[in-house]
Amino acid sequence: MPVYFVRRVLAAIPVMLVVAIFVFLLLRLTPGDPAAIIAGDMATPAQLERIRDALGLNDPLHIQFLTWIGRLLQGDFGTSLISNKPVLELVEDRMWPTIWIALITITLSVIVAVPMGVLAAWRHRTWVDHIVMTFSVLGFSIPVFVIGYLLIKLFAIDLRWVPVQGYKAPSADIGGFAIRAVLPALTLASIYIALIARMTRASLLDVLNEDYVRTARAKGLAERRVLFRHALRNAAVPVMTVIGTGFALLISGVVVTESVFNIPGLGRLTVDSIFARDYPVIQALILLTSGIYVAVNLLIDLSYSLLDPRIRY
Amino acid sequence: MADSTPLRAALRLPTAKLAGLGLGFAPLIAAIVLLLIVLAAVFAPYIVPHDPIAQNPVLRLKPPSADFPLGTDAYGRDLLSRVVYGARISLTIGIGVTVMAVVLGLFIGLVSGFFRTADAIVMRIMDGLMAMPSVLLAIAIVSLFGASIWTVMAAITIPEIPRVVRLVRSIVLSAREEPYVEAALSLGTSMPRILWRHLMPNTFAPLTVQATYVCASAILTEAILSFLGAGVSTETPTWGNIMAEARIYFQLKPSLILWPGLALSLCILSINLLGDAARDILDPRMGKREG
Amino acid sequence: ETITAVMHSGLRVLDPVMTTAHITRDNAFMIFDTLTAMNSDFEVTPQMASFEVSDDGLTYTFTLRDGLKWHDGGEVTPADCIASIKRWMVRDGGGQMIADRMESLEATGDKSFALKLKEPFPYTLQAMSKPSGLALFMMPERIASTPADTAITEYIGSGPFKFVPDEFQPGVKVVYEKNEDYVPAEGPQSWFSGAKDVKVDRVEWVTMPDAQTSINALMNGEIDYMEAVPVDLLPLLQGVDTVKTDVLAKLGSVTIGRMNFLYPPFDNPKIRKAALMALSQEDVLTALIGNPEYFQVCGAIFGCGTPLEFADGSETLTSGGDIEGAKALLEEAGYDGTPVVLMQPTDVVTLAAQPVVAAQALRAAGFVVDMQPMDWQTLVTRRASQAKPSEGGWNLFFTNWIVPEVSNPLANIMLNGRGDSAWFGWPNDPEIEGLLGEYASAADLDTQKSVAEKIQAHVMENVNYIHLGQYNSPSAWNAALTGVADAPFPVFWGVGKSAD
Amino acid sequence: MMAEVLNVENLRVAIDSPGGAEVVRGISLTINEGETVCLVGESGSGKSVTSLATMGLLPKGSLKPVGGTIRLEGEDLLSCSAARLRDLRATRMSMIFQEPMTALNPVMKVGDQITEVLQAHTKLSNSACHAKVLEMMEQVGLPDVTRIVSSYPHQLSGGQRQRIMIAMALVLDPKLLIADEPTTALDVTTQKQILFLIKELQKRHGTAVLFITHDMGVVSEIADRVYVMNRGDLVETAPIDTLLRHPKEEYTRKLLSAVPSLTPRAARPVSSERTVLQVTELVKRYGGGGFLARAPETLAANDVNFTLKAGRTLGIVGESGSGKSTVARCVMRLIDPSAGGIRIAGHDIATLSRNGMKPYRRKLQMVFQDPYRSLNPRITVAESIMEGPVNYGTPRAEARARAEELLELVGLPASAAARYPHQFSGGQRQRIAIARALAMEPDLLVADEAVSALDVSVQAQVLDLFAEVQERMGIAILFITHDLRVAAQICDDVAVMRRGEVVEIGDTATVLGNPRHEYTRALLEAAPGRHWDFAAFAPVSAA
Ligand SMILES: Nc1ncnc2c1ncn2[C@@H]1O[C@H](COP(=O)(O)OP(=O)(O)OP(=O)(O)O)[C@@H](O)[C@H]1O
Ligand SMILES: Nc1ncnc2c1ncn2[C@@H]1O[C@H](COP(=O)(O)OP(=O)(O)OP(=O)(O)O)[C@@H](O)[C@H]1O
Ligand SMILES: [Mg+2]
Ligand SMILES: [Mg+2]
Repeated sequence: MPVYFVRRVLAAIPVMLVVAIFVFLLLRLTPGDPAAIIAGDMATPAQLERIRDALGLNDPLHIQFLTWIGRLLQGDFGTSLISNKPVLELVEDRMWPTIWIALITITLSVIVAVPMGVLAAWRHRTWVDHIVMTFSVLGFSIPVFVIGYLLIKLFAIDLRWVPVQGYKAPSADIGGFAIRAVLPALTLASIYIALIARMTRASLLDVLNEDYVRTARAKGLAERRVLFRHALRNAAVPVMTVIGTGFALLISGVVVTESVFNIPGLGRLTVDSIFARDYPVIQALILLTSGIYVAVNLLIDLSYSLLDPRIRY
Repeated sequence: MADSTPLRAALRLPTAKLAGLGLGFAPLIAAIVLLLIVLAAVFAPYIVPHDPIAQNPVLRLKPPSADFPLGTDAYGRDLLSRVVYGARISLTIGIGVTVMAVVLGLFIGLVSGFFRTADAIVMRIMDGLMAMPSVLLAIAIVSLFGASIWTVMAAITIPEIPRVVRLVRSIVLSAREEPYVEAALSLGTSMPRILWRHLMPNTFAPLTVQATYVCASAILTEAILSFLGAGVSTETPTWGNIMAEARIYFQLKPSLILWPGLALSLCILSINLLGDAARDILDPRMGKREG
Repeated sequence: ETITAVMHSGLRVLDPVMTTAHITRDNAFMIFDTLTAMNSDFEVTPQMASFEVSDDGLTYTFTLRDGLKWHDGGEVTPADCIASIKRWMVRDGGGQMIADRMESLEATGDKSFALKLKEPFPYTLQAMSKPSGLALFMMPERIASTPADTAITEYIGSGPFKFVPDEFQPGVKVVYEKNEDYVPAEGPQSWFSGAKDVKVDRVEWVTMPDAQTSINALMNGEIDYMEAVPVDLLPLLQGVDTVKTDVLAKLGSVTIGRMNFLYPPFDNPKIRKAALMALSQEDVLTALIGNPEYFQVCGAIFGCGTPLEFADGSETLTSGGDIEGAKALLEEAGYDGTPVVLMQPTDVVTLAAQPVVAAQALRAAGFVVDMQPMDWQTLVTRRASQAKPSEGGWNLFFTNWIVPEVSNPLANIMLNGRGDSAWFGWPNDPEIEGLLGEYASAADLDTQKSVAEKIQAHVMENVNYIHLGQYNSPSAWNAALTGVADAPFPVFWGVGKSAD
Repeated sequence: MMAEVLNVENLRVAIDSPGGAEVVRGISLTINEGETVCLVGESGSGKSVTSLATMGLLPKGSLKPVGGTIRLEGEDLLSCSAARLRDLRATRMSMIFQEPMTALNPVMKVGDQITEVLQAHTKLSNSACHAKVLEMMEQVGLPDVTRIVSSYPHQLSGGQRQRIMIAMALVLDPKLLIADEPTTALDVTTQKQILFLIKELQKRHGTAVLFITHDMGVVSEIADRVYVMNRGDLVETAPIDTLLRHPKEEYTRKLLSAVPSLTPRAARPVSSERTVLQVTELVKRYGGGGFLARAPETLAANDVNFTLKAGRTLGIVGESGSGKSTVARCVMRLIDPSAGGIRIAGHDIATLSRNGMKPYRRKLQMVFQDPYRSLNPRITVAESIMEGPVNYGTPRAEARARAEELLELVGLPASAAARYPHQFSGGQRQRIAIARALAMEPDLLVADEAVSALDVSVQAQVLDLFAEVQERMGIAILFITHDLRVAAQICDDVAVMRRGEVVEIGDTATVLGNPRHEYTRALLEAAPGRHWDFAAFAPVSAA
């Protein structure tokens, strides 16, 4: 296990290097110039040039890249070109809202989606199955922002059950946090629920054909026990996998959700930074999100051995 | 092992499959809806009442009328015409992305599934691409090359490729252990030919399913890009940018977002339902499921 | 008491000398104070200092009023002010004009200092008091001695509010506390002059990327103030009795189009004129604003409602465009179908409509238009490029200014005609440079006015830029707020929050 | 007469769709307390369906009983409720399934899987449950029960897993035990133990056993009475002795005479002295190495030597995992041998590269075990057969004509060429695979368990085909099997493998008729029904 873990962590290094090079090149080739946004509308060409020089943007690309990587290895992510704040500090501020919302979303999704998928598989090709599947496809087919708006209109404006927007840290005010996290989490969960429910159903359908399910039935076990005790755990590995890969979708969804619900999270920070060409911030963020993605999937891989004793590392 | 084998054989027959499926009416309805949308897109110039980009400020944000069956948008353009034309671009994006992602993904996946040496490098790159948040990547690419429908398509395609590659590769990895591949090997069949004739066809069924997801998610991603201000020009109506432009009128004139949204949802719903049906029909394991 | 306000955009750059970005300026007015200030009659009034101009117009003496303290407790001294002025002069256009004519800038006592010029420059006080562009803010000497190209890292001012660095989240939230030591100036509050009387303990600016979310939050009482309400969304707030809406920046803004003078087709004045003739202010403003109550067809490049309001040469713009005339002129000019590369920002709501409307009008007049959508950041980078339009350059883009930024010929950066060092588009226009020189040395208002009228006519004829009319953005606030005042941009002194 | 436990009367099961065909057409059978009844018949004849119908486990939505009754101690199972059926399962009737590898839940400890039965049907306390489980596991002869009780299935051998299944089925002392091919997946020695165990337990508990198999050897060892099924119909029933000696029906006779004899066939004259294949000191190791992780190493073939002459058949026998396939795959160069030489007509091919192999490929052909997976389902039969020759430059038209000839040679109509593999039965597919191999006109044919997946009657046809082809073309055959009966009938020489080593090699008559190595003897001992010569309807004459 530890050997496997080390190996997986080492294997993540080339992946992150690919990400780093890709992001760096993409950004530097992209038109857009942080100097221009810093200087504002009335800047003259000469002023722009001076700011560029001061920011080191006129150095050759490979020098910029090596400088960046060199600093990264020392744990220095640089400072934001625009706001002059250390990138780490910026990211730290903005990380928690996103992480919290993501966690709630995943929990919520799993709680809702897994039983949905089980039900659909159990009642395969009946109206129950069709309804569950249609609903989950619907979750897929409405753009996130529309779902967000609909939820706001219904629950915040018409019913006034929850605030329209905002974020409170759970450490500061757990109730305030929860009440504000509901709608964004629901919005995000719509895709995720769809994804997980479908995978649960498909995977369970496979498992239900396995001999050991027949054995379980031959033992005279109650149907619920057959489904949840025998079938579900065997179906869990692909479901976990989709939770992991779906994480990428979640991150994309976060960008929109954070805008709609005004949550000061990583998604918005990234979009803002991209539009402002705040290179150090974008680089750090994409590395970070990629790193989170890789880490989540590593954890999920490791969790396989908990779910399935045959998988040993 | 030999249990119910004649049955399994019978189920390979497509007709038998269709007959025994009992999928309900959903796929049929989905197919009809999709066909209607495609027809509308193809014949858009003949069926829309107005030029979708002709503005008329005086008539902005008007409710439905005889002349403008769905009303007008903030530039006084006819919403119906825009939604119908939007089908053209949105479908082009969906289909274009799907074709590009599938063709490239298939090629890369086949090669890396079969050649161990290529595999390590290719898969690291694919993992890297997959780890990057796709919407953010897309925004960056769109900024880089300007927001035309081609760059939007490219931007959506790139993050989809690794997913197709992974799928194809996993199929190749398991299919290359099949005895018939070994048989081909012992018949002296060359590597490329084994890939082409014996391995690639295995990927078709799962790829069809995957393709419907890619198609649907491309159309949605375009909408998100428009929402974030990185979409195509408003002169090229897409369901995504019509909705994105209309989003501030969500409470005042919900119909502006409703109609393109409805078209989009129906389209994606249909594509997904067809994809599900495709899986049920094409999945060779369906035989096992019965037995 | 806390006021939570949603401003028009997120604050990221804090150094007011680095950028002309409005939000940076708004922030600076909270934490820094100005030497002199402009009131709603465009008059220069004392703020931190009273001033005196010698009869020959060469010496300006400033005397600091009593009780001025930096937020860190230090006294405000002439040395601080001199350093601040010098840093500003490096960056600001008006400041540079003063610097060009400056003999000396020296302290003359504990509380006073003097600016000596080599030749009279009547615009001096206006430049030093203008609220926008790069406004002149006072900082302690140790901060103001930062080179003008390097951003400051400490935000200590002497203004009515203190910046709370720990709670600052770039692009998301800025927090200000009342400066308890602030001694307001004399006189009634008018724009940026007079007493800045803080009535609340705290002001928080939050950024909301989605206008609808802000409106909903305002209606639900989650925020107190929203700077810019899209006009189309006003009906949502009307009839909500906990919310008040009004136009606070009465002068409003202008929207303009700017051409690239370096490349065809707009290197040809006739073709520029044809483009101008094709455009209609009303069409543009309707698409942009919608409700006619909130826009004004206005032919005056210095703004309607300003002292220099002239409408010469603007007939086609204000009367719905002259497509036929444009066609004829285009033909006469021998337009060869060179496509007009029109940059369209897709992520800025207030700039998305102009290119779309303009493209339709230009096409109607016979232009070939290549509208290229891009994000605003790409646009601001690209507009700085002097490359050919087909190779990454451009022909036409649009932007907005608040009226005080264009109302004075010397502050209006688009009038600069010095070729490569002019504003983007780089017109080489000796004629207008001459007129601006004339204006700068004009001794009295009447002379200024007659020169301004000539400038107006010249700009319309030569099409230095296309003035597309004036509009107002309404603001909205919680009805519990008191003292919300008219100003070109929001000020939070004088604003209170009633208990209920 | 003892009490009747199961009584099936005129049972009919049909495919659950409008107008669905009947797959079981009116069968009746009875089993008494303490009796073992065997149900035999070729693949697809409806044996499993009958047993599943009894358990109420017919796959929902695809099969349903349409007539008849099933009575368990008088209670009608077809008309009772789902809940009642659940109660009956495991308490009054139990079932053991064919595949011990897949019939247990892989993510649950085996002890828990047995305990579950007790929890579902009794009110025993936890500790009582536990005690009972251990006791049962001991009864089925599992060693070291305290360890095994908390093991997962994958940590047990096939035989151990099947014992767990049996423990699970018998823990509540059911009246009826249905065993559906419970030993097919096990090697002969394990099979023997399991059969013995079931017999033991049956004696002790007086259980009625319905034993489903197509292995007549097994039948001859355990059955009291036999029912023979064919295509959904009941053909014949009789006490075992009567059936074996005097089968009444033609179908039964056919079935019995298709069972190959364990007595080696008469030696054939050596027709050619040409050596086709020579394997010297062949070694194959799997695993080992690996980046940071030490993969465990398996020595799958160790110092294997043999030669094979043209026109001869060499059999390799041995129980599962003994390395038979490994040798075959090395010879075919589908895997790289770790050491040793493989000479084809005098040329060493052991270390040739993929390209270097190309000229030799056509001389070596292989027929794989699984007739369902060794043909690409998406390619027509003709295309599959033509693939090899076309690779070596034969014009398509010629290759096609040859393919049709070959199909006729293997006993299929030429018209079969245009069809797809799924349109053929297992036996037919295996013949197509043989035709494909023959199309290359190889010198050596490697057949790895080429007939193990086929039922006896089809198996007999395919074996005949091998013999015929060899006679006609003089091909050398390396024939791999674990079925000693098959080896006895087809091989000239036999090599016996155990744990990667050849323990005995020689001509068939000697090795099987007069084994010298104790392992060979043990293998022969374990072969079920070795005292009966089925084809002769008489015991093996004391030779
Ligand atoms: N789920 C099913 N749906 C439709 N037909 C089925 C199903 N299961 C089995 N059959 C058919 O019923 C017939 C009897 O099958 P069954 O499994 O009982 O055969 P068997 O005698 O057990 O064969 P084997 O020896 O191969 O196990 C076969 O023709 C088979 O194709
Ligand atoms: N690819 C592989 N990697 C590692 N070990 C393997 C591999 N293939 C086979 N083995 C091991 O090598 C040994 C011999 O396997 P082989 O397949 O040759 O046996 P066999 O005699 O053909 O058995 P069977 O009768 O079950 O087919 C077994 O212990 C098996 O587990
Ligand atoms: Mg069976
Ligand atoms: Mg084998």
